[in-house]
Amino acid sequence: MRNSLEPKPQRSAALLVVVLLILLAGLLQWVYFTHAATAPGAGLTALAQAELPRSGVTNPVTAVLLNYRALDTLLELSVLLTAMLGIWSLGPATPGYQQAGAVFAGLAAWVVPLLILSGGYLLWIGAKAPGGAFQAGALLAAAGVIQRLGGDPRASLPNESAQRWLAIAGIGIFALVGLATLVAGRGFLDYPLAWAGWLILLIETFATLTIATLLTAAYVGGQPPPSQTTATPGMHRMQAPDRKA
Amino acid sequence: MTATLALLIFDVLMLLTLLGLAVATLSSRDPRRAAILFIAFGLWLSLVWARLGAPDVALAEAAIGAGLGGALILSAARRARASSQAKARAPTPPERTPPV
Amino acid sequence: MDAELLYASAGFILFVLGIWSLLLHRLLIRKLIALNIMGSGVFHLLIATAEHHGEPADPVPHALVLTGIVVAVSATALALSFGRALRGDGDD
Amino acid sequence: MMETLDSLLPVAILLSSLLPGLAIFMVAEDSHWLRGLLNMTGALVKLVLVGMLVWGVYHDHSYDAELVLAPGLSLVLQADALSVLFVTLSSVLWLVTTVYAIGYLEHSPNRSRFFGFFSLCVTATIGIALAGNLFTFVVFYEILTLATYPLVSHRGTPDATAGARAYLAYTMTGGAVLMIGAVWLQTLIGPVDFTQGGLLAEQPEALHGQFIIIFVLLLAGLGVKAALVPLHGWLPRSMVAPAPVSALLHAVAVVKAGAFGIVRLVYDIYGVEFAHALGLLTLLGVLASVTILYGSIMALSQDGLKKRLAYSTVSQVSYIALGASIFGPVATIGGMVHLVHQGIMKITLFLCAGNYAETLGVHKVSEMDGIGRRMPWTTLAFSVGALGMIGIPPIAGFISKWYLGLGAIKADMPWVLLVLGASTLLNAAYFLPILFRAWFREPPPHWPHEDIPRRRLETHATLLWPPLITAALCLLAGLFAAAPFSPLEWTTLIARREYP
Amino acid sequence: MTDSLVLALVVPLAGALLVTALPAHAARIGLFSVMLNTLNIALLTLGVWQHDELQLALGDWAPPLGIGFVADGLSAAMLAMTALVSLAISVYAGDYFRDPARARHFWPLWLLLLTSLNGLFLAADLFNLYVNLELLGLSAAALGALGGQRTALEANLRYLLVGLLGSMTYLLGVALIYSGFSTLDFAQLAAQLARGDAAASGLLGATALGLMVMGLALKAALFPLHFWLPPAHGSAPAPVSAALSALVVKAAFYLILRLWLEVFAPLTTQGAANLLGLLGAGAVLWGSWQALRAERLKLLAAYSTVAQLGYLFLFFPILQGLPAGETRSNLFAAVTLMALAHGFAKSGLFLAAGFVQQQAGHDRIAELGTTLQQLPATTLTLALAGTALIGLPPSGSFVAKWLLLGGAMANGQWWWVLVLLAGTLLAVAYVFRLMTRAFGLEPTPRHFFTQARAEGPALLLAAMATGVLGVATAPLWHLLGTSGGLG
Repeated sequence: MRNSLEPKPQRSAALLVVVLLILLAGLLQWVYFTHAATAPGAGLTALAQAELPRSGVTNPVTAVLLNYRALDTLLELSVLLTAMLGIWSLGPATPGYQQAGAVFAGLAAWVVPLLILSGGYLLWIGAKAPGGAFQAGALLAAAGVIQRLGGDPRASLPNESAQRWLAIAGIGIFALVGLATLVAGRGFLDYPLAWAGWLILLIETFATLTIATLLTAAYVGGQPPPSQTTATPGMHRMQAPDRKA
Repeated sequence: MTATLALLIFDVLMLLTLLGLAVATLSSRDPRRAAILFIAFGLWLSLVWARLGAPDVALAEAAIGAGLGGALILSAARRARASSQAKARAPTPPERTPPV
Repeated sequence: MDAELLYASAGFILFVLGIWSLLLHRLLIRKLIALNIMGSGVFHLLIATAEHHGEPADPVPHALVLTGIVVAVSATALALSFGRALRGDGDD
Repeated sequence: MMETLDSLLPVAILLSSLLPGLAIFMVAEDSHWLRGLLNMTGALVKLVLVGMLVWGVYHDHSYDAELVLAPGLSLVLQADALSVLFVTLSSVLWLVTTVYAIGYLEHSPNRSRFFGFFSLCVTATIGIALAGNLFTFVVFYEILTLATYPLVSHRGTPDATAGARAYLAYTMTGGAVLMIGAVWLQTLIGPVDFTQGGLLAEQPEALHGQFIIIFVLLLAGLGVKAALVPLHGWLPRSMVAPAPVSALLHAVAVVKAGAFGIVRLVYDIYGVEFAHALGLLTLLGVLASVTILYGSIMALSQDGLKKRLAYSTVSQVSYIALGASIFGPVATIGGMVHLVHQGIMKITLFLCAGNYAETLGVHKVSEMDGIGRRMPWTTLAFSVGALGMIGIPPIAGFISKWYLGLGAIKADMPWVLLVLGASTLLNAAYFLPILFRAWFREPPPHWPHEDIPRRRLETHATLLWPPLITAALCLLAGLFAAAPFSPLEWTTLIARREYP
Repeated sequence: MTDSLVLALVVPLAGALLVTALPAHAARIGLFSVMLNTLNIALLTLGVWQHDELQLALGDWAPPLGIGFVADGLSAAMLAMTALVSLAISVYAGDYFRDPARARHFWPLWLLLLTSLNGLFLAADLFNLYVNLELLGLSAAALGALGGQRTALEANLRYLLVGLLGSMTYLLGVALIYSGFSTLDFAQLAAQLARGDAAASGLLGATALGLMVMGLALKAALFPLHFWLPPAHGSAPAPVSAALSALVVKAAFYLILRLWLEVFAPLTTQGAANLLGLLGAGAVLWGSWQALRAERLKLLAAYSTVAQLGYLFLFFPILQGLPAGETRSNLFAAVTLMALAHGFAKSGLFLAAGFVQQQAGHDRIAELGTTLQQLPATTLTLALAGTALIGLPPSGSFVAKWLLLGGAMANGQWWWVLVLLAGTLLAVAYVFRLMTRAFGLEPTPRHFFTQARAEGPALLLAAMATGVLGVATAPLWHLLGTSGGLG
């Protein structure tokens, strides 16, 4: 391992850091407690609840994520995309490092569909209860991770071109919806109330696919090797886990 | 009164466990062990958050923070270990940090 | 003593622990874990402030934390990739 | 309509060298004709425009162009009598030097770069001359430093690099000090517009202490370029530059910019009476006198012709500062007129020195035996310049010294006469031996490096005509000093406005 | 008109998405998006010019629930500079990344970087800024490592980690603010702070500001937190170095400026501002000294960035001490002008340095003489950029320094004058250490341009800094609404 970035810190420097950090922690506690004792912030609970009927969903967190502060989410997806592009720019993916045993393969064959199903459920339920695109996307990505652990070096991801399209789909749809409302004269991402629920579901569906793709690709860690072209597209493809790497 | 007290004790225990896990994670020298402890920390954190009335975030932390983040770190740790075992003749990796 | 303050306090401690580990440990993986725990501390603080004694919690900090978690994972993944490229000797 | 045109004229004068300069950078190295065309067009257009300006200012037209950069901060170009004096000098000498440089640098490398910066240098000088406030002055003063640096290091030899480095070290430090002084003054009294009679006299007395410090700072900044002792160190070292550059540096641009700045400082910022009241004129006078004597003494012992001329510049330019330091209109006239007279005389000398070097490879005084027989016309021009420097009538230099001396007597400062007398003796002591060698000694059998064979003319026409023209100007300025539009008449006009 | 606020984000983002999906056409789509962005920013600037300020609540959700975008003069100036610099960099990059394998990595990350920069200059919401900061940090680090050498990887990994530390610190400040004020919006926060209800909230606000400024100072490479900058900027590919030095650190500085002078103005003190100024002074001296000692051209440029950022921080104590009025508004415009001039000059310098490096095969200053003399246009670029770095006329930084000096004197804060003097002379030394090499005895170059597509953009950028910005400053003053006596 040569991932050390700095020279070895001196013992005295380390001690200094510790003292300073203890002081910092003390300061933060003191400031926060003084403030919370005298004038605690009221939060935006009431406001968020009051506007909920205009948001198109009933889960307030989803309302914040995809309506009130939708721009944060759009940019956050872009951060995820940036990470994947950065990872791809750093070199090709390494092959899976482990061959799965039969037990694992059996387990995977059982777990993966379950993950996909629960992902779909979380996506759907996100409008009214805890859940949503991120959780769903993470579960799908987990399915991909298990595939890779099971010996599929590409974690069930399709070929590079399809991956690229999947990676931008969620962000693209998000931006397109925003542009559509803009063109309709309402302002960027200002959904008409009647459509809001459906538009949010549309965005979330594509965002789920994108999040799953991006997270899985980040786990695979590198640009897909161009030579290896598997034709079958799509995430939900089962693959024989007994392949020897 | 006792119920509030019991709840307070419960909260304190939860937090102490959380901090204990954090300290254990941060102070373990073996990356792989640290990664596993990090996953445990993340899962415990999601429990705490569920307790704080944030089920959405708890779910996300369990799936993304602890789950995928942990898996990323764990696989990197395993790879690092594999490569350092492969280079057994290489000098001791500069992992020693001064005890603080 | 109020539970909410206790929870917030844990957030600060996590943050400071994270910085400590980030500054003093040299192994990339440990640095990244440290950064993640730092982040967790901040997220934890946000979640703790969102809680208001039995009333429904404030959804805005929750959404912020959700965003933050994804950002943190993205950064972790990118940094690990840097580490792999730096080692750069075909890992297996 | 007329007003717009009036404000356009100073800008046009500036652009007439700036635009050709920028264009010349882009000209391919081999396109001699295009480059020459750009150069000559610029120089001639500028001369015509300056002619219009002179006519206008003489008839009390005011020319004003202002570009506001920020509230309280603007670039102002305006033409008063003093600036016209300097503008005319620079544009006439630019034309002459350009012609000379085209001939001088034939076949030499990097000409696009050279002429580009040459034009920028003149642009900066014109900007200094036309600057209507201290900010504008500082802007162009610094641009001048930047534009001259490549010219000094043009040769590319280690000597040239070292000379340029010394030049840079002095002028950049001076520029920074000047800027601090200028900003300080502006902080105290607001925008410092050059005003006839000065603008500090009415300020509250509490500020006078600061004004003295500021004067010292500004004088130090200007003194570097004006080569006041002890800030003169760069000048002899930058003699490594090609002859046209030396000519420009000494006669027109750099040194003169410093001297011109001192004149502006005394007359148009502080006001001569106020400066006198603060005792600042004495400081300036002493510095100038020391410089005059020091430069002359150093010149005595130089064998290198250009070095001797360089020290002579150190000495002669301080006449201008000396004139500014003596209270009274007559000395003012003497100092200001020397701005022009020293310019035309010194450029003549440098062009001749360049001719000797380029034609025969003669660089040292000791090699000049009998050079008057080989190159009579050049030596004639040189003699006019040298005698003028000594102050022999009827050449221009005599007028300057006469007025300076007269002014000193009127201002009851007889010690100045001693300085003048000593300096004149020293001038004679370092110029006359050269003339004696050139005219009356036997020429050697071989010249060190005879590059240009003698044909119908003793050297190339483009090298010969410019010094002859400037030498003629020296004579004319002396002979027809009382004619309208002569430098003397013009400075009398200025002095009359300065001392109502 | 407010559409252009959103389009500033959407245009480069859409470009990034398209380039990601269609890597074979990366260069063409990329350049087209950047041009479109420039056009849009021109419209935006025009809007600010006419209306002083453009505001937008995204999704029609007014703050505190929603996110507000505000474009005032400062934003517009930074956006315009970013648009022009990124256009020049893009033209240059089309030439630099001719290899399609590298182009397909460069363009999407580059457009994402541009997205985040535009977002940073527009967002008036503390948390949205955090997301933008992360987008910026990740894309910048990935771009910086595109060269692929070990040094580049190490430097940019460190940059990434430092950036993360910075943004986490910033985020802690944001969390404190939200806990105390229940809003993330600039205007609402400023209004609450100005009311100053309780001493405790002032304390909380001040702590949060401290954390945020610390985090941002790390990203803005304020001395002594600058250690990561020189290796990262010195090892990145030239167009990326240009963007990093000219735009990315400037974005963090911009945020500090805005938070300090606008949002948290009631909480700032002269002592705290003096500390910033002191660090700035340290940066000026240390950065210039290191630039003077640097052996490689790009490293020289990187250290000079450290020094130039120091100048920007020198404005804080002086601004703090001045009462509202002409001097102060002049000074505020001056700091903007300084940032713009440095942005143009440094990007020009890095692009030129990249071209020199391509031509010479290295960038060791001591051995560059021959190459410099063969490239007149590039040498002129270096000279113009150097003029702006020193702060000589006719550069924008000269005007800015003049006003800075004036402010320091009006304030009686004399000591900064000495710092400026020393910094200027050191800058003269390091710039001319390079320029001296351009005047040697090498054969004369035949033509001004050797490769116009690479040298042209750099020259134009440098001429913006030295030339245009030194003379045409009145529009900036108008844009910033401090026109005073100007029409």
